[in-house]
Order: sequence, then C-alpha cells, then structure tokens
Amino acid sequence: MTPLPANDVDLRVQLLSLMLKNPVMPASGCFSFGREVARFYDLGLLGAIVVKATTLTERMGNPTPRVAETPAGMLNAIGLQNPGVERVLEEELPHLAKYDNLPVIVNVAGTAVEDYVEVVRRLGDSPLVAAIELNISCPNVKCGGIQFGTDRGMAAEMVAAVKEAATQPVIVKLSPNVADIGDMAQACEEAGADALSLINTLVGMRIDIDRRTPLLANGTGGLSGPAILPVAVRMVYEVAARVRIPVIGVGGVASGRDAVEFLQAGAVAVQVGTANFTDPFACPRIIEEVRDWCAASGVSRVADLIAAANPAALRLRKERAL
Amino acid sequence: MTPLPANDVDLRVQLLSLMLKNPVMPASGCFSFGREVARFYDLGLLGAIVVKATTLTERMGNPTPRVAETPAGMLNAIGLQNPGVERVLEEELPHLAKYDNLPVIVNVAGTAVEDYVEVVRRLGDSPLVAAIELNISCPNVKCGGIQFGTDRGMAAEMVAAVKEAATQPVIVKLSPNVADIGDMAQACEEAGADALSLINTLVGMRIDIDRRTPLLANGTGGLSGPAILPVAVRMVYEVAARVRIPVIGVGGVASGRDAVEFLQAGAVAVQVGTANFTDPFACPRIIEEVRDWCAASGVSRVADLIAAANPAALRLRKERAL
Amino acid sequence: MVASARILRHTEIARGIFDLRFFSPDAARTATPGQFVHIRVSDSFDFVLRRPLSVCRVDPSEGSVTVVYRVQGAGTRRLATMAAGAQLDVLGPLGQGFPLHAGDVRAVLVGGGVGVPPLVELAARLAAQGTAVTSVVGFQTRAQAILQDELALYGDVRTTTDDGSLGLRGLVTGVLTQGFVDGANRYYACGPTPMLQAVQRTMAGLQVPGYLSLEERMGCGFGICVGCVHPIERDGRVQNLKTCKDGPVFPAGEVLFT
Amino acid sequence: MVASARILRHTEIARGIFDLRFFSPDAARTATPGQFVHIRVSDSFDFVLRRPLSVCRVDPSEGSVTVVYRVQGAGTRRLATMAAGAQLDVLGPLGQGFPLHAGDVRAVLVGGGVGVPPLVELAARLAAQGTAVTSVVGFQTRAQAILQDELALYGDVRTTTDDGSLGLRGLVTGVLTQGFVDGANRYYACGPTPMLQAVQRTMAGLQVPGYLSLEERMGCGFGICVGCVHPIERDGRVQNLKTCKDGPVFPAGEVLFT
Ligand SMILES: Cc1cc2nc3c(=O)[nH]c(=O)nc-3n(C[C@H](O)[C@H](O)[C@H](O)COP(=O)(O)OP(=O)(O)OC[C@H]3O[C@@H](n4cnc5c(N)ncnc54)[C@H](O)[C@@H]3O)c2cc1C
Ligand SMILES: Cc1cc2nc3c(=O)[nH]c(=O)nc-3n(C[C@H](O)[C@H](O)[C@H](O)COP(=O)(O)OP(=O)(O)OC[C@H]3O[C@@H](n4cnc5c(N)ncnc54)[C@H](O)[C@@H]3O)c2cc1C
Ligand SMILES: Cc1cc2nc3c(=O)[nH]c(=O)nc-3n(C[C@H](O)[C@H](O)[C@H](O)COP(=O)(O)O)c2cc1C
Ligand SMILES: Cc1cc2nc3c(=O)[nH]c(=O)nc-3n(C[C@H](O)[C@H](O)[C@H](O)COP(=O)(O)O)c2cc1C
Ligand code: FES
Ligand code: FES
Repeated sequence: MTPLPANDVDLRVQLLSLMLKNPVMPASGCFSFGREVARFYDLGLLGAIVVKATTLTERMGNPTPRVAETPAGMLNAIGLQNPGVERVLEEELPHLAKYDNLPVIVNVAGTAVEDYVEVVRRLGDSPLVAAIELNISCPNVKCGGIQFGTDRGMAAEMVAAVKEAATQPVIVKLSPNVADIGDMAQACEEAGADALSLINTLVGMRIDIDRRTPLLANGTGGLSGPAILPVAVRMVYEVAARVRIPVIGVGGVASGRDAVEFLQAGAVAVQVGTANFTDPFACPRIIEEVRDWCAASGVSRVADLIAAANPAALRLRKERAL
Repeated sequence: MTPLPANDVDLRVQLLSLMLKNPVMPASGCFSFGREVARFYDLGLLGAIVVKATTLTERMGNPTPRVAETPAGMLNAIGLQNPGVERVLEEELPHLAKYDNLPVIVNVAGTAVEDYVEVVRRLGDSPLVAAIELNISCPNVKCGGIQFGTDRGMAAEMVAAVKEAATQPVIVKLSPNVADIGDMAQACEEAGADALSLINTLVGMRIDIDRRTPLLANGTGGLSGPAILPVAVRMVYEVAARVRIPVIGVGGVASGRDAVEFLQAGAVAVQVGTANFTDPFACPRIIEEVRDWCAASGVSRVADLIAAANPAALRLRKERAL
Repeated sequence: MVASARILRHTEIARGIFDLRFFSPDAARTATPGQFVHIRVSDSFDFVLRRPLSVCRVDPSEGSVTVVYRVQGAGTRRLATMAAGAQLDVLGPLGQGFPLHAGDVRAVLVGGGVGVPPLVELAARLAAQGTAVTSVVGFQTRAQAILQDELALYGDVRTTTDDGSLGLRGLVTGVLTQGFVDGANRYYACGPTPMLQAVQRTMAGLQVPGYLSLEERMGCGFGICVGCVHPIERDGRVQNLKTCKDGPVFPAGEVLFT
Repeated sequence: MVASARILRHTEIARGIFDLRFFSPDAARTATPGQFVHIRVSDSFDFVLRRPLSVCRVDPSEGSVTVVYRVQGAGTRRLATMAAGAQLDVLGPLGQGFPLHAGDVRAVLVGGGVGVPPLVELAARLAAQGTAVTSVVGFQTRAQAILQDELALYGDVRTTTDDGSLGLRGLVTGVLTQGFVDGANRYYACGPTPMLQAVQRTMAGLQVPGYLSLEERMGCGFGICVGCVHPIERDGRVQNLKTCKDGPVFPAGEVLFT
C-alpha cells in the first residue's frame, strides 16, 4: 500500500443513522458533560460525545477514595453521581447544542427497569439527544447496573422495555464480567438493541497494605485503562462475529493504533475513557493519529478498516449492507 | 508498629498439611519443570514449586506466535505443550528430589474428565508429588480446560471425580472468565476441593494492525501480568470470604508488596507467573521483599498478614482454626 | 494549560522532600495560592494518573513555578529522579485557591507536613496586601520540617512536632488558643484530613472564620471524572463537590467530615 | 548470566538501525556467534517481556559485547533512547549458536536485514579457524544496508536489495547458484522466515548442508514459557523445540516450515 497525503483520508464512519465525522468519541463517565474539556479544545472535533450516566433522580455517589491507580490502569467507584435526568436536560446538555454535527449520546443508569424506562422516556423529548446508551454494566452500585449485565434474561427484559419507551436508537453497553459475552450480545440483539458498546470496566480491587484495608471506600471498583485493552479487543472481535448490529469498541484506547485495532476487530467506532485523564487532549490526538496511520498505510477510508482482521464479522457486515 | 530486624521475620505459612518455608511459589507454565531456573538460583529457596500443566499423553501445543506483549502484561496461547504424564514422571520431576522441603505441585490438564482422572491416578504413585493443581481454566485449548472452569456443574463433577482418584490433596485452579467467582469457588469446595488457586488468565486478543490479523496464531490468548492484579486481588478477596478451604493468590505478582496485598486479601500463599520472564530472579527477590516489608512494618509472622484486610475471611479463618 | 515545562531546579530540602521549580510563564502569571498543578510523572502506562501538587511559589518575572513535595509512593519516587533540564508534563494551574480579603488585619495560617507549601505563596500575597500573617506549622519530626524560613519572611512562625524534636511537642491545634488568634480576621489551613478536622473544630470554637484546602484522591484533576468529591454544605444542602474544580479550598464552615 | 551492563557506545549506523556496545566481561568471554542476549528495555511494566538481540561482536579484551538492531516497535524505540553510560539489564548469552566445524574449507554465510549481525562474529571465528568465508547479504534498500564492511574483513561479500538500489536487485537466493556454492562445505543463514525457507530449499537442491537461525516471538528467552517453539524433525519425530534454549540455530535439514 502506498502512503497518501493525510488530508486525503476519509475518517467518516456510519453508526446507525448517524454519519460520524470520525470514529472517536469520549466514553461515558470520562468526560462529564463536556463543559470542562471545552476549555481545552473545540468539542466539534469529536465524532460524537457520550455523557456521564444519568439516573432518574439525583445521586450522591459513593464515599471517597473513589479512584486508585493500578498497573496500566485505574479503578473507579464513582457510584453514578449525577444531578438526575431533569437537571441533566436543563443544565448539562444545552451547551452542547452549539456544536455542529456533534451527536450527543446519553448514558442511562438506574436500579430498576422502571427507572431506566422513565429516564429514556424523558430523554425522548429532547432533540439534542441522538442516542441512548444503556448502562447495564456499572459495577459500582449495590443494586442495579451490573446484575442486568450479567444475567441474560434480565438484560433482555431491560432492553425490550427500554426499546418500547425510546424514540432514539438504543445502544446497550455490555459488562465484561461474564463467561460468555457473545451470548449476552445476542440476547440484547434479539431483545431489540440497535447497537452495542463494549466493554465497561472489569471488577477489581486494590488494598492499601499499610492501612490493611481496601484502598477504595467502596471496596471494589471498575478496572479501566490500557490494562484491559486485550480483553476488550477480544470481546469486540467475538461479538462482531456474532451479531448483526453495530458494535462500538471501548477499553484502554490510548492511541490511534489502539483505535485502529478495535476497528479491525470489528468495531465501527471507539470510545476513549481513562486516556482523557492522563492526557486531556487524548481524543483529538487519537483522531489525528488514526488519520496519520491511515495515510502512512495507504488507507483512504477509515471505514474500510472495520472488521478487516475479523473475517466472520466482515462477512456479517457485507450481508447487512446488501 | 516498630521495625524489626529482617532475620526475626517468620515467613512460614501453612498450606493444608504442608508447612511452607515462605508463601512464594512459581505459577504453573511459568517455570517449566524448574531445570532452567535451577541454573540461576537454588530452588530450595522457594516455598513450593508448581510445574507445567501435564496431560495424559504428549501434546504439541499451538502454532506460533504463542506470546504477545500487552500494556503491563502479556498474552499466551501455549496450548498445553508437554511430554505427557509418563515422561513428566520419568524425566522432568526426578531432579526436584534433591531439594529439601520443596513441595512439588503438579498442574493437571486435559480434555475430558477421564483424562484428568487418569493423570491424577498416575501421579498418585509418586512420593515426589505433594499436591495436584487441577487446571480447569486453560483458555488456550479448543476442547477441555476452560469450559470446566466456567460451568458450575461441570466443575463440580470434575472435582468430585478427581478427588476420588487422588491420593494427594487437590488444589483447584479457577478461571476468572466467569460472572460469579464466589459461586464457582463454592461449587468446587462442595465437590471436595482441598484448596483453590486463582486466577488463571483472562481471555484476550491483540491484533497486528499492519498485517490485519490477530497477533497470536491461536487468535485469542490468556492475559497475565501486572495488568490483571486488581482483578485477581478482588477475586481472592471475594472467594476467601466465601469458602473455608485455603486460597492461593495468583495474578500479576511482581513485588513483595504485591504478595503482601494478596495475603491481606485472604490468600495463604501466592504464585508468581509472568514476573519470572521479566526477571528470572523474581521469586527469590519477592521473598526477600516480603521479608523486608514485614521487618519495616514490624510484622514478625507473615502468617499474621493472611486476610488482615478482609474481615469476613479472617472470621472464617478463625472459625476453621477452632 | 497543559505544557511541557523545563525543570529549572530540583533539590532535596529535607529527608525525602523535594523542591521542584519549573519554567511555565503562563502558570507563573495566573496561579493563585492554594491552586495546584497536575503532573504526569512519566509517559509510561505505569502511571495513568497525574499527581496533584500545590503551587508553593510563583515568580512571574522568571516565569517559574515551584512545588514542594514529599516522596510518598511510586509516582513521586519517579518524579524525584528527574533532573534539572528535563521536560515535565504539567497541567494547570487548576482549582480554586485561597480567597484573599483586602481588609483583613491579621490572618492565621495553619499547615501540616506537605500541606505547608501552599501557605508560602499565600503568606506573601497576604503580606503584600497589608495583612499581618502568623503561621503555625506541624511536622512529624524535625527531619521533615520545611519552609519555616520562607514563612518567617512574612511573619511569626510557630512550629510543632509530634515527637517534640522541634518546637512544641504535639499538634498544631495546641497552639490555637484564644490568646493566639486574638485579632485574627481569618485563618487558612492545609494539611492531612485529621488535622483539618481538628483545626476546623478549634477555630469554630474560637469564632474565627477560615478556609480549608482539602486532599482527595484525584483521577483527572479538572472535573471530568467525579472522583475527588467532598461533602460540602452549600445553599442549604449537602453536595458532593469536586475538590479539583470547586476546590481544593472551601470555606471551613461548609466542609463536612464524617 | 544476568547483569546490569554499562552502555559503552550507542550509535545509529543506518536509518533506524543502531549499534549498541555494552560492558559485560562474562558474556564477552563466553558468547558464541548465533547466541543472543535478552534485554530489558525499561523497568516500566509497559515492557514485561525482554527483547532478544543476536550477538554481533564480542571483544573479550575490552569485555564488551555488541548488538546491532533495527527500531521495530515500542521496545526497540525505547532502547534507542538510552545513552552511553546508562545501565542496561542484560540476560545472556543464551541459546545454541552456530556450530563450527574445524575441517571446513569454505563456508557460505547468508543474511537478510537484521539477520546479518550474528554473521559478523561467525565470519571472524570461521576465518580464524582457516575456513574461507563468502557472505551473501540482502536488504530492502540501500539505506538499510549494514555490516558489509565488517563482513568484508573476512571474505567476499555479495549484496542484494529488493529495489536494486545496491548490489543485485532481488533476493539472496538469486546469488546461490551451483557455481557460487562450489566447494562450500557448509552454509549458515539468519534472516526473516521466508528467506530462511527459500535458502533452505535452494541449498538442499545444491546439496550443501547448513544451519538456520530461527526467529520466533519469545516470552522468557531461557526455556521456561514454551512460547518460542519451532517444529524440528529430530530422532525420527517432529518435536516443537524451544528456539531460545535448543536454538535459535538448528541444522537446516531438521527445520520444518509450514
Ligand atoms: C490538591 C492537592 C495538593 C497536594 N499538594 C501536595 C504538595 O504540595 N506536596 C506534597 O508532597 N503532596 C501534595 N499532595 C499529595 C500528593 O498529591 C500525593 O502525595 C501524591 O499524589 C502521591 O503520589 P505517589 O505516586 O507518590 O503515591 P502512590 O501511592 O503511588 O499514588 C497512587 C495514586 O494515589 C494518589 N495519592 C496517593 N496519596 C495521595 C494523597 N495523600 N493525596 C492525594 N492523592 C494521593 C496519587 O495521586 C495516585 O493517583 C497534594 C494532594 C492534593 C489532592
Ligand atoms: C533469537 C533472535 C535474535 C534476534 N536478533 C536480532 C538482531 O540482532 N537485530 C535485530 O534488529 N533484531 C533481532 N531480532 C528481532 C528483535 O528481537 C525484534 O525486532 C524486537 O524484539 C522487536 O521489539 P520491539 O519492542 O521493537 O517491537 P514490539 O512489536 O513492540 O514487540 C512486542 C513483542 O514482540 C516481540 N517481537 C516483535 N517483533 C519480533 C520479531 N521480529 N522477532 C521476535 N520477536 C519479535 C518483541 O520481542 C516483544 O516481545 C531477533 C529475534 C530473535 C528471536
Ligand atoms: C471514572 C470513570 C467513570 C465511569 N463512569 C461510567 C458511567 O457513568 N457509565 C458507563 O457506562 N461507563 C462508565 N465508565 C466506564 C467507561 O465508560 C469505559 O467503559 C471504561 O472505562 C473502559 O474504557 P477505558 O479503558 O478507555 O477507560 C466509567 C469509567 C471511569 C474510569
Ligand atoms: C506462558 C504461560 C503459560 C501458562 N501455562 C499454564 C499452565 O500450564 N497451567 C496453568 O494452570 N496455568 C498456566 N498459566 C497461567 C499462570 O499459571 C497464572 O495463573 C497466570 O499467568 C496469572 O499469573 P501471572 O500474572 O503472575 O502470570 C500460564 C501462564 C503463562 C503466562
Ligand atoms: S479529579 Fe476528576 S473530577 Fe476531580
Ligand atoms: S522464550 Fe520461553 S521457552 Fe523460549
């Protein structure tokens, strides 16, 4: 393949009805609602934005410490702190209206199916919300969240109920803390999910050995960052070869090469989480690195990379395109 | 706590009927049968030795590449290459007889219950073998291995069958690729396991983006190394609070502090895997680091650290001691 | 806001405590006392999180910022290996620093351990606006005492140590008596949480208002992870505010401890 | 066997190709051509695996070992930043090198790219025992050609490049004709797997026995992980032997390619 000028690379990818200007978006909970990062760069550069998990009513979250460092990663146990869906709609989202072509994806969490449904219903009235990301995989709250993501039947029930209430497309975010991710993915697809994002965090723990107690106040937390990238790539690879709906890759993306790896595994786009903490400019940097890699590798359309290393997924993609 | 002279630290821990001179042993598959490392240091320094997975008949393993590097870790897909139990007994183990007080733990793998049982039966005749480690968690062979480790019923059946055939204590090595590790642990305990070791590797994948294909010939591989330590600590913590049999901690141990972390989580000993590749002297170094940490922290008996950060596990331990 | 800043000076000023000065004209111009910088100690994934360190001094004419830190764990140990001349990845200044009140006649500054550094720039600014400064600083032991000479440029300094090896034996609160705070309009405190809690209680009893600079573990340092919160009673309700963005300095009367 | 070795010299000898000399008297004394050293490029967990590099030259009097490597990925990129004077964590020499046969009159050495380095020490030892040496070395392009002068000290050197920018255009096997190998008792080859495969086939056809130095991804480098195996036909059966311990050099006739 002969190198290309970087400007000749077409970075666009199609996600459901949305044509994203590039395949890179921040991951939920790692970008708040965008206001802080807007001080650093133009959010209009992003392919899309996924905002912090939103629940029906305000949540205070867990006690601190809520974060801990691990080799090539971190643990978090935020516990879904957010002001509740009404204030999210009134106070947190409006500033995003000023960006051209910046699809806003709202991550939804809760403790019972009815909560999720109600949040989704309220978001349904907002023209700013391009899609819902259903967080059935949060490991950091006592009830709700992750158990929906590790039980096939509960996941399917949740997805079906939410789909009925939703006016926007529903992306279901899967938990990696399962024995068979392909099966969970299929259950969600069958229940009506429009797309999947994976992975949420792995459950982990660090102990403060000098104080002889878990470092996080919550005990356990969610492991994210480069450490989990190989697990995420494997799951994306497996799921993309199993379902016909689009898959968004999440987990440890810190460079353009990482993003390309997820695309080749079968993802149509990637989310960037922890890397935003290490480097506030991570997202625009990764977009440029994807562009540069494509140019150097003679790839004129980034969409051509999708599932390039995953023949079974590529076959499914082609079938779908027919 | 006031510091102690390093020589005053008692490193011994009790594992089943074995009094180990210290809590550090190499992990299966990361030390071969000990011969190569014996060129570097006296194996008699180790708390115990766990040798490479042994199957009924010789196995050639998977095609190469079999290893890949990942952030703070590596993937492997060795595929259980080994000369089969007869040659293991005849050629690989005898050299270990010359070490005083070096319990030899043989890791057993296979594809069907009968294979496992037969290997265990043959090992039963060897006075050199102090314990069996049942590998129901190898992610790198097509049939057998991991499916026993991710299905409650199959695990229990396997453990029961092996226990019936075994003359030595049976340690069951658990897979982390499950939604509920505590439940798997309990299933194994109820089926008669004498102890548990955890974790084996997480299933992962890397893609060679320049060649557009998974890097490992096998596609997926097992993720090990510091990256997985928080997952392993969490699982040890959970399992130690759930079962009454002893737990051995494995996953990412690279320093004395890491070993102490596992002990405080509830492990009675730790296994060191990937760190042997980074540093051939990892095991004796970690033993000395544990000693130094204890001395600096005023801990006179390393056994007192077990479950120190895990009140529920400590309670179980005390009940058991009564 | 994010800069690759050259290290101008890096010296050990007490056992395991370092003074690090780097070149960052923007930060030197804009930083206020009580704000912090968020430093990436290595480009290795061993450290995916940055380390927050308080601004100790700024020198706008030299374009330099100084932080003073103690080697605590792996990250600060790594930082301590970096030599003058090397480039440092610095984000900041971040957060809300100590508010100055122009009419204050006298202020009491209370610092514990590596909570002392931000008080130095604060003392300088208070003195510059004509507020008399008295400092009370506490350390575990003499070998870890730092920055008393710097603080002494701006007013009286009382020192306490846990073991009595320097100054008064005991805690900083032992110094904070009615007579000592007489005439003080305000206090400013930074140090470990138990100290802040004790100071808050003592000064409330003495009816002196003030500010506390809180220390919470941080993910991002600029408000996007919601990791670093502390319960703050404000507008009649308890809120978990971000210490990196809404703090680290809060009015003492608003800060809740559990 | 494991040493913290001081870097004596570290220079870029062609675009992205470095010559690294380090001080290791033991290794310099015991290493044989075809053996390798296993280098830890950083103490960061970003690199849990060491990198294998062939011994290119040893100088027992100076106590030095030289390796020549190409920057390939993150690890060698990191290695390339280390300056002379720095300490390097080196394990080795490891593996089985090229066997020398005292009575050989003439040997043909075949190298491709960064497979050329081990041939230099080999050529020196062959020459020292009176074996005439002819080398054939292939590169992608002129800018990546290395070590021809060093090899020329011990005999004729033919060069090929894929793009014809230096020497013959084409592959090394283009040179390996009946006439060329005439009188050769043996060949020694090191380079990328497709090259080794082609050389093995060609030389078998020309009925010259020889040795291949194989390249497999390594975990440990000394035999404990069983990651680096290659199928070898020995004692009448196919065995997956460890290239780090039983190799990297094997008799060409035993090596199976799929
Ligand atoms: C706003 C603020 C200002 C600070 N200013 C100073 C200062 O001027 N001088 C100084 O010496 N120290 C200061 N600290 C504490 C300093 O940030 C920690 O000592 C340092 O981050 C420890 O890093 P480490 O890599 O050595 O420890 P590690 O234990 O390896 O750190 C692991 C993780 O825990 C975090 N962490 C560990 N200890 C603390 C702690 N006590 N407080 C907050 N995070 C911690 C680290 O930032 C990192 O994310 C400040 C903390 C905060 C929140
Ligand atoms: C016995 C032996 C001798 C070698 N001698 C030389 C030499 O003298 N000069 C030289 O330039 N190169 C040599 N190589 C190849 C060299 O080891 C790799 O180029 C190097 O490991 C790549 O590391 P990296 O960090 O740059 O690449 P990365 O892609 O970041 O490496 C990731 C992992 O893959 C391994 N890897 C990547 N490419 C290769 C490869 N081609 N072969 C083996 N492992 C690889 C690395 O060792 C590491 O474990 C030799 C390889 C072997 C097996
Ligand atoms: C601090 C923090 C908060 C998070 N909050 C959420 C959340 O609210 N909803 C959600 O679906 N995922 C949440 N996640 C998970 C991330 O969106 C992402 O799935 C995960 O971190 C893996 O990606 P990474 O390795 O790039 O961080 C959070 C992660 C972190 C680190
Ligand atoms: C190269 C390699 C080979 C392994 N082979 C085995 C094996 O044969 N049997 C087994 O039970 N575990 C095997 N394991 C898993 C380790 O014993 C250990 O559970 C895992 O690597 C986690 O520990 P670590 O992070 O310290 O490496 C292997 C791991 C590696 C890296
Ligand atoms: S540290 Fe991330 S919000 Fe404060
Ligand atoms: S690299 Fe580990 S056995 Fe060869």
